[in-house]
Amino acid sequence: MTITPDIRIQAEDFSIEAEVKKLTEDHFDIGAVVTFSGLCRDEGGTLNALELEHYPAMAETEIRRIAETAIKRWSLQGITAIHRYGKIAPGENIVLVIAASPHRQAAFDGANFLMDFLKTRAPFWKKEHGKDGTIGNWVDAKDADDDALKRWE
Amino acid sequence: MTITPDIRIQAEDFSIEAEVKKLTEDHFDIGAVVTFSGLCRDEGGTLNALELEHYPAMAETEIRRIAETAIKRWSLQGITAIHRYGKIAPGENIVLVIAASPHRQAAFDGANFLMDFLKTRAPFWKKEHGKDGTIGNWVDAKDADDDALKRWE
Amino acid sequence: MSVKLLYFSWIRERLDRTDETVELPQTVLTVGDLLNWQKTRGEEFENVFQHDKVVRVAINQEHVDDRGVKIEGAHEIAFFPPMTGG
Amino acid sequence: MSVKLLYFSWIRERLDRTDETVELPQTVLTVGDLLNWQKTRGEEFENVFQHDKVVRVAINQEHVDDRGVKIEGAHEIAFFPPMTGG
Repeated sequence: MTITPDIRIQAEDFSIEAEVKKLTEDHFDIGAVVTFSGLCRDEGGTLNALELEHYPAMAETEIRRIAETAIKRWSLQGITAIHRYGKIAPGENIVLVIAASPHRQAAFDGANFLMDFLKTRAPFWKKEHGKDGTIGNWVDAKDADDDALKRWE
Repeated sequence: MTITPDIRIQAEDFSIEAEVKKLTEDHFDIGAVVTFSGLCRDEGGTLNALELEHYPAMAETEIRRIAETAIKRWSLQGITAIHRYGKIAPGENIVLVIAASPHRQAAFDGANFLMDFLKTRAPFWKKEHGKDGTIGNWVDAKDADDDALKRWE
Repeated sequence: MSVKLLYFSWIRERLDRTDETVELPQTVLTVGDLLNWQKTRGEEFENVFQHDKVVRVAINQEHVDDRGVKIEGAHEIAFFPPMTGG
Repeated sequence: MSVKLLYFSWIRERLDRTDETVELPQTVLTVGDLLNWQKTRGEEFENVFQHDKVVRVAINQEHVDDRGVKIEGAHEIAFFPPMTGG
């Protein structure tokens, strides 16, 4: 059976519970589910919101390609990836990744791998809106994220 | 601020969504939340239920001790661990671990570490109830689980 | 010395008891001594404790990996097979 | 060759356009040629593309890491800084 990753790029928030249920329902051979959710931090109270720009035509294709690699590499039983765009306030969700597998390490590795690739290869860019009204700082990419990617080679 | 892990040993099911909310609400410095849920597999349709026996006086203390180690080692902002006991049917939840942190790798590692210890050091034992009416096969411990533990040394 | 012993999983089933309070001989000083003493308490005890590598021990709800540990001061000692939680 | 160019993040802001359709000179064959050609299109283009290591390129929605790749057959080429999603 071919496992198809469930990839969504959307402005709306998501429910971890509903997504886990969707992935595991009627699949009685799943033993382990790992979820990663990335939230918007308030940067010590200075941030009003993050604005996420993306490249629509590329984002879904790219995440799907990476998710399919993860499914093959760890024989996963399911992957869900949801990435939001638009304005996101501190405490709100930005991204959700779920990996399901018969065994726990595959689920951990699959979700971890997918997040490392999302961070550095999915076409999204974050702009900071400050509490003081300033708009315009684009968040810098981190070398540490590129380094994280290399461990999967 | 001292972070106190939220540890519960209970017969009832849990809600991932509610537990994530509880851990992250009003904590605007959390950037990453990793959840692990362990589910009862149906073992190719042969399993009617797992029965989980535990050592009540020891279970909570032991999981709390391990969770406190994880909080210190990865500077986590929060940990929740819920382990169920009693009879659990295929597809149902057995265990939930949540780790929250400013950064993703700490959240992944904290949850992964806690699960490895739970598997091999928390006083729970699984007994299989077969679809054919047989009761009594105690699940064997896996050497792989002991090996998994060693990578955190 | 009087101490409460607890049993779990298939060890509980084989010995047909969840717990018992026993008076230990004065010669029983370490975890190793205790495991050896258990073997002398009848056929089922001998069967369970003869492969004492698979029997895990906790004193006062804490794992004890070293069989040389003294049991002085223990009020609750548990015996169980390798854990299979999570 | 006529091709659609897309710009994102601060590159989009600096060039003040989200996309444009351009006619490329016949001498522009590779990604590297294209980056060099962009530098010739005015002051802002020169400013953005002079540090061309920070500019990432995707052809037909796929990352192109090698600047020697031919752009023949491209219908959509995007320029953007390192990604910061997730």
